[in-house]
Amino acid sequence: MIVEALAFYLFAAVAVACGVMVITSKNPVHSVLFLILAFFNAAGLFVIQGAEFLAMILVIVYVGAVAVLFLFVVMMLDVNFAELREGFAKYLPIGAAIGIVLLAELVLIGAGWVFGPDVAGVAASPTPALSEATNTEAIGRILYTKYVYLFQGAGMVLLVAMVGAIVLTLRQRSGVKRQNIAAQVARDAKAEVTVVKVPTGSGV
Amino acid sequence: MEIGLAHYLTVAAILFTLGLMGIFLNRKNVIVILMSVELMLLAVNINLVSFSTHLGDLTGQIFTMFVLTVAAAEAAIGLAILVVYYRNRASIAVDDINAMKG
Amino acid sequence: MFEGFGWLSITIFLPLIGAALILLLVRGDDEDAHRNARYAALATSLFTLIASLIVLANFDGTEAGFQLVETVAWLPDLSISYTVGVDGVSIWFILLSTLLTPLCILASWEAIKKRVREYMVAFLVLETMMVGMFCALDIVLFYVFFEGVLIPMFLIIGVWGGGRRVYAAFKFFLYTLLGSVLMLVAVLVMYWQAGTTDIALLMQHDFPFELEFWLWLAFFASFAVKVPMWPVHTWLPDAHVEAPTAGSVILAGVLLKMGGYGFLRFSLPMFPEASDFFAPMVFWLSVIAVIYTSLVALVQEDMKKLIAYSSVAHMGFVTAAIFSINEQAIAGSIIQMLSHGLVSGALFLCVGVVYDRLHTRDIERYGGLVERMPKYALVFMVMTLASVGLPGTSGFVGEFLILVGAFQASTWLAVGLASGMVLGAAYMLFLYRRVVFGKLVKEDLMTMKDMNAREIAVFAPLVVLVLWMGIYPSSFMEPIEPSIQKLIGDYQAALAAAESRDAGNALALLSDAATALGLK
Amino acid sequence: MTELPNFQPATPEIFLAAASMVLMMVGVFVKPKQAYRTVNTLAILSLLAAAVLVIMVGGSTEAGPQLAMFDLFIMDDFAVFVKILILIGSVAALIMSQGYVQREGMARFEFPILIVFATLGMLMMASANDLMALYIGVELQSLSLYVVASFQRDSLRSTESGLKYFVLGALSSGLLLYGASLVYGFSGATQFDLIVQSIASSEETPLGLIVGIVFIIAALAFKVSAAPFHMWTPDVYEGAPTPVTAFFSVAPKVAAMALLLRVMLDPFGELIIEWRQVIVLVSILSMLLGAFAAIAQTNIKRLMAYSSIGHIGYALMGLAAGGEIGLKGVLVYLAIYVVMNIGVFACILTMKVQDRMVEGIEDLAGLNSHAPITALVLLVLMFSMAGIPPTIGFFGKYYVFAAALDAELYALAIIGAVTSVVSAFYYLRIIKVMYFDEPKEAFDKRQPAGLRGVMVTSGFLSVALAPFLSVIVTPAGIAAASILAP
Amino acid sequence: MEAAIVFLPLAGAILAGLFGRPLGAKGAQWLTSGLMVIAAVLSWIVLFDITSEGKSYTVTLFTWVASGSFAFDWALRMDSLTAVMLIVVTTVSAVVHIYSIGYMSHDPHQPRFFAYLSFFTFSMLMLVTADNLVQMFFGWEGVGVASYLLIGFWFQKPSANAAAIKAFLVNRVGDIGFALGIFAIYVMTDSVNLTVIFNTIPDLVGTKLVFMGVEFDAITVTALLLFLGAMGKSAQLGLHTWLPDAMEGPTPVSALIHAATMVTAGVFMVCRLSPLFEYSEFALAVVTIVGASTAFFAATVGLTQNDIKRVIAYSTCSQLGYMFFAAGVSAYPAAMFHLTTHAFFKALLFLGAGSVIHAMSDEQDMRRMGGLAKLIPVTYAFMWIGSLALMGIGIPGTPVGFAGFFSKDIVLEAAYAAETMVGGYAFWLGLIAAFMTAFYSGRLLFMTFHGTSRADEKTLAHVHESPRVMIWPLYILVLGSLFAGVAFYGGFVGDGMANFWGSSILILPENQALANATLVPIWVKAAPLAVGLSGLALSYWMYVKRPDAPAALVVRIRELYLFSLNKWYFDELFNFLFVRPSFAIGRFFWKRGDQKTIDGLGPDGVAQTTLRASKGVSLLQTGYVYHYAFAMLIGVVVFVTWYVATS
Repeated sequence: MIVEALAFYLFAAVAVACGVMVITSKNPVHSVLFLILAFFNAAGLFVIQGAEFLAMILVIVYVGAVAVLFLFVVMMLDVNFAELREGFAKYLPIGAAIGIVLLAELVLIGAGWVFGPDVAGVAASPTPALSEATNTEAIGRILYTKYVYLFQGAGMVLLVAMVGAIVLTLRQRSGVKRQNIAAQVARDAKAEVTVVKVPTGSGV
Repeated sequence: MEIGLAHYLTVAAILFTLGLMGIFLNRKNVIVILMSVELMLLAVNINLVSFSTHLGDLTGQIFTMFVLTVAAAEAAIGLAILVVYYRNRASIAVDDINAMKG
Repeated sequence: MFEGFGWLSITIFLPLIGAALILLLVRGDDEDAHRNARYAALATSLFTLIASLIVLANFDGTEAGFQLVETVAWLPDLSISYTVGVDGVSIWFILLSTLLTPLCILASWEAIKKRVREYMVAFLVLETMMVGMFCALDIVLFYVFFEGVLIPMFLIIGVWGGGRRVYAAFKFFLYTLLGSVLMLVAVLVMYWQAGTTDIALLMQHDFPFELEFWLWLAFFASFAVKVPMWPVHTWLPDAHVEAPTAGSVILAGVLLKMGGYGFLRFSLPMFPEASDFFAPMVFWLSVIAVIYTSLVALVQEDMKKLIAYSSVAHMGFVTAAIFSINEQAIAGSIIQMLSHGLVSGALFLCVGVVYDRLHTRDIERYGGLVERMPKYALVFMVMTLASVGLPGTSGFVGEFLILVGAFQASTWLAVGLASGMVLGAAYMLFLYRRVVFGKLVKEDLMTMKDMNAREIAVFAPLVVLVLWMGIYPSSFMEPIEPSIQKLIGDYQAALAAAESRDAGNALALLSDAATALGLK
Repeated sequence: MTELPNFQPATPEIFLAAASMVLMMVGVFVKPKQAYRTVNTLAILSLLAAAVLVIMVGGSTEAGPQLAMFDLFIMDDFAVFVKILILIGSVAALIMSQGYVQREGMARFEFPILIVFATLGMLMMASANDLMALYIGVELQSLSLYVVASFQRDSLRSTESGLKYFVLGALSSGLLLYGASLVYGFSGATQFDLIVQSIASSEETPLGLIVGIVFIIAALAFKVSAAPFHMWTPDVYEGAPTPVTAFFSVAPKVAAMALLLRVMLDPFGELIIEWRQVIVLVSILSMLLGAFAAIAQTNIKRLMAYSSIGHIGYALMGLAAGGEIGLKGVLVYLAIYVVMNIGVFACILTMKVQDRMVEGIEDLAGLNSHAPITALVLLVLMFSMAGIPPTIGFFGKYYVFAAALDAELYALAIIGAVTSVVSAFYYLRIIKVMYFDEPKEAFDKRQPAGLRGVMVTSGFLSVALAPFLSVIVTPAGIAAASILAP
Repeated sequence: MEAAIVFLPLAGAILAGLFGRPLGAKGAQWLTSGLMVIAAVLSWIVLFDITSEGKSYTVTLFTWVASGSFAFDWALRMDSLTAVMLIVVTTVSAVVHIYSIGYMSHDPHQPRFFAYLSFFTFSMLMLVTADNLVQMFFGWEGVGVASYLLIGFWFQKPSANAAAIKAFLVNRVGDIGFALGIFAIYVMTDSVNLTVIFNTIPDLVGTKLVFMGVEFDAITVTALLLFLGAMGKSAQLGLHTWLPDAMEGPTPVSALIHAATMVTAGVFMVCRLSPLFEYSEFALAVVTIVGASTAFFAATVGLTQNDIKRVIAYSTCSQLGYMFFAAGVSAYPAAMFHLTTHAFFKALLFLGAGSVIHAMSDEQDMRRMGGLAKLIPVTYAFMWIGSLALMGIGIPGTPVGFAGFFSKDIVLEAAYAAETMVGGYAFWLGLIAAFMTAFYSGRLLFMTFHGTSRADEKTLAHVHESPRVMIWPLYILVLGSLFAGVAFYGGFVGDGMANFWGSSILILPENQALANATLVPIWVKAAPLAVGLSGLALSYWMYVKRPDAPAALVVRIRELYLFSLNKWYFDELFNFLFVRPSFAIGRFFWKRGDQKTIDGLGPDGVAQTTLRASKGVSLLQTGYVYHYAFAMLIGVVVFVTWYVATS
């Protein structure tokens, strides 16, 4: 129990701290790195709760793909290390106040969680006993059967993401004028220039 | 002391709030906003997983999976849009994104 | 689908068909197209007039209820149906609308030179809306037509109007719209209360007083603006002044009557208790309107504005009469509305005649017209006197009946209104004197031509009707009498019922109290 | 465990998903020059086919709601009604977009495909019977929309609008998910029927559930652009390419609204007393904002953005009323809104001066004299938008007002009535510019036939439908009944 | 026949008015005049027919208005009262028509003029033949309009236009009283038909009527309201201001309208409604006081006027006062008697004055006349006859005397015989007025015809006697002025009275002023003649013997003189009280009320506010993503807080 508690507090504290750093770091690269750290700790929290599969996904997919994508874009766009602009300070008090109010309320709600025994019966896909199936297996059993609709839907989402990303960023500029050295060199004055005789006084 | 659901929810709440704050306090660049969104989604995931565990119902974890998937797609699209925007404006500072207003 | 359609529907939709035909068939923007549009519109409106005369011929003047009723289901889920019919209250307004439209088209024959096609379409659409509104026996249908009028009128003022037409058009539209949307809310509340939108059924429904109170106010908001009553009258002078002549004619001739008609059709029969309760307020507003706007009219420098203000004053008579609720007053209010429709319409046409020639409405620019335009002076004089309420003209019958009725309701009211008669004479004669009398000294007036045949054709029916209505009003009053009697009878019965109910309630309260105190 | 799910009710969606992939293939293998045209045409046909399928699948009203995909998917009359609206919107958008897309250098075959994807997402939304299905549908739609918003990738305004839409959309997704997680946590289920059971079985509604609903409302309010979650709308409407804006203002609105209706009235229908206050407030704010902010606008697309905010406010009135009449009111309103809005954007798409699109309201000056038909259509549509009878816009308002008053929401109705007067002002202003002002430069005469057809049809329907409104009202009534059937 | 009397003039009016051009001036003249003459002849026949046995009957034409019990017809009520008025109206009108042929011969608008004249006559006939109050009101207003048209006949003259409007408006004020009276009667008796009313009134004595929030005796308030109408039409004190101004019209108009017919409508109305007035002592007292005061007031003003027509106008005003106080003491026959005689001699005076003006090339100021006696002797003679009739010269106790002598005497005697306070008041004021009447009549004659001429050469050269068409008709009036008194005395107020009037006039038994009039002391009978002669003598002394005396006197009593000359400052007072405030208030309401307040707070103000709000709202839309996000956040937080707080 104690171990679990300690682990929880460790992961939770680091995750929260990373969260703070993500939004306050001056350097966006640092932000990304803190985000990655936050993900790791969240994965830890998942593990504590017995959701190992998701923890793995979080680390592999998120850290491995998404966060790296972020990092990549940050580096690619070569954004300056922005100064902390005055807006931050100006809006901090009111922002913080509202944030704290919201936080307090959300915490209050969380603390008020009660679940009647009769309600538990509604569970759509009860977790099988650990002895019966591991977390991963249990998820696997229903993901492709009961939730195949969502699975396919998620596939469509990813397809859209693909198509979208490509259509937005892929450049095949046809209208752009590029220097064609060969063509320039090959130009011939005789073929390109015609001399027109202009009778005086009548204009062209 | 017992680590109960409330603890996890609290962590999630904190992260969610941080994510929210990040969106409107940030003046630096849009990428940070995207990261804030990721933080929010993370908070949601923590919520879902915790509820799932405590309810003894896998639905929450399934939900989390899809959230993760979609979040990845979302990040991809978001970054793509960011890139094309950057090509036009040569800046992604949040303060610069106001060609349209009123 | 088309069974249940009869002459009334033909009267309503004929102009619309004409408008569609003009829109589809008349092409181009040249003189030929203009001429075709004019003739097509005139023919349509004349056919409509004939159709309405057929309606009149089929109308049974001894019957009090609705007649010639035609019903087609429309939106049955909210009980909305296309139901039209006429009774004594509405019959003349229908004819007023169908009469004034061809006259307006004639009056615009030469005055309108641009976008003639659209102009004619707008007028015909307007006619459909007006006639439909007076015929509608479903409150939602009524509302559709009632508001629909705004569209063509807005365009007529805005496109073919004078200098400040945009301001005037917007003011007209938004002002009246604001009033009507509140009415719409009330209509819906009534529907949920009574479960029907049929006017005849709604009249029988007994709303609780607290509700009547609010419903009455909502309807009042709409109709008071339309009438217009003081202090929500300020859109009227602007709209009248800026509208083209024919627009002013319709505005004064028919649109203002929509408010009075609304009071008669809805406020009185549906909310009798509230009407009784609010009558003193209406009296006050009416008297203020009469005196206030008459004084304002006295100092106007613009002919149309003066007549516009006079309209407010005359409609003040009407509103006061309607809420005096006795036979003379109500009959008077209807006759006065008809008369005002003809007279103020004719007066605006009179302004139009000289405006077409000189392009100004500034009173100062005129004077001594009688020298060059004796026919015009005669017509103008007849209409001025009718407006003043001279016996023998239609204006007198209406005004006098109203005053008789008002006197029975309250002598204060009668005296207040009567003072309007003096002021009315003052501003009208003052106007006439400045425009028609005096020495003809202004250069550009020397060449003014008297009315041509077309203009005489426009005025002749008006003059005849004004005198007819003044000398032998019975032909107009007889058909409406039964309906008025029914209206008043129902009203008084409702009031009596309410009174006895209140008394009953009080008794019940008393007996409750008695029981509670152990006295029983 | 291994049984096959029931696919049949989802046939239109499956068809559309398959069609989108076929279209992609076609797009890749057809000659680049013709790719766009071909794919566009095929996309239109696919959408129409989907519409036919929707009617075939859902046409039998006696069958009652059909559940599919292990209850994650529902096909009822409500879904049919909404899907047809969505498909009409999408088809119209694709037809209208043709000319613009080709002129403005957006003629890539991905455009119609993305629209099809978005439409697919919307259809999924309309049929969602589970919070997860809802989420997937919303995201499929939103991601496609983010992309099409910034489709004019060389335009700063287009990309900026895409970026703004994306950032705020992501935020709203976060809110939606947080709300969904709370609902899941406090009711123990994501599937709507189970949520209903859960709510019914608990004596006292947990606060967490209500807050979850509030979050979901906020997120969906964002999607329908209701105040105060509307802020993206004007910028995105202005910045996005015009056909995209046209699309935005129709189909996604309907889909999001349908979702909102279903979520509020199906799983949370019991809690109407709780959430009604939020909806009322949102409705009032939207109506006020839509009315007041639009007055100051000079860009017509931006104006339409505010106008749509206002319209959503009115539609929400019906939701606030709840019940069958309320639901029917919203559906009628939406249907009418679709007809009008398509027409207005068709008119906006004709605003082209010497091959350059213009968007200023002042550019319409004197339209009546050089493009009388367009002017007439826009005139009719503007009066319809303002809700002046006898145009159909009035009847939309009538139905939602009727619903609000049935629920005795008097203040809401009166505020709605007053704001409708204020909003009439700016609709009238457009008419004023077209009809009262002196002509400016004439618009290009040549317009694609499809665009003209859409425009005239919409204008015609805006008046001609009024006597035959039962065509809309009756199905809407059936649809409303289906969602509220126990 | 009755209908013919009434409608022949209307036919003339319509024909001349609408077809003036094809008819031409001549055609219009002779057509209208001819029809008038026929009507006049018919009237005399009717008079003899009716008065021979005092019968009364009604000729109903057709329904006018029927609204519940508020119903009335177009109908002609024929009785002695009507018949008397018929002959007065038609005779004078016929004379005036013919006279006008000469008088207006140079006017370019003659058809119009004759149309107006005939229309006026028609209206007046409708008034006197009315069998219900509304028809009377019709005629009442009709003559008002005709008067308006005729006064403003010379439309180029601003003063004529102003006078016309003034006449109409002042009359309208009275008319409103009349109208309200009609309403009150209707409320009381449920009818406006005279017969019904007269039958019902006796039952209503003592009923109360709440008028303007105060409870009054119903009959009194009704009678007073009606009397207000009479005051307006008959130019009684307060509402008299229009009459002198009305002299802007052509002189025949003055003769017809402002002497013989229209102004007497008020008197006629009071007599006609004697069954009503009789039941209200108070109302009668008011009538008496107003009449006597007017007689006095107008006489004082007449003393100093210089316009020949205005002098006669004020004298008319004054004589109308006599008629009213006669009616006020219940001597209705006396009032009618004076009305009839007055019609003849006053018309004669006006038309004579018209001849003078005609002769003097439209000069009306007596200060520029003088010595005309030899130049226009016939007119001179006529004027003398008229004036003597006005002064009431005759030999008491014998049938020798001008028409006015008999009628004025009986009026004064009746006033005396009433033996009431108001009667005495009326008698004494009437006597003083009689003195002044004689004085200003003499003054008029002497200033105009005697002494040396003060006109310029050119005018004098043109002075000529009027054409025959203007002279001949006057002989009829001369006859009337000379013999109407003696001829009608017996029937009107003498022994044949009861038979003559039949049931048309009601005098309650307790009001015996007229019956006792013959029993008054001898000095009462002689006094009018005495003051008349002395007045004439005084004027002779002042204007013939000592032409410098008036000027000297004026210096002595300057204030009084100015007071009289300026007509007691009534015009100025009304201007100050009503006219200018109306315009000022109108302007105030328009600019401040409508434009500033109602529009400012209403539509314009709201529009401004809306625009400002709109600007404000679009400022909220900053374009910054974080602001947008913030707005969303606030929305969420507010909603969540709301629920958290309320649960």
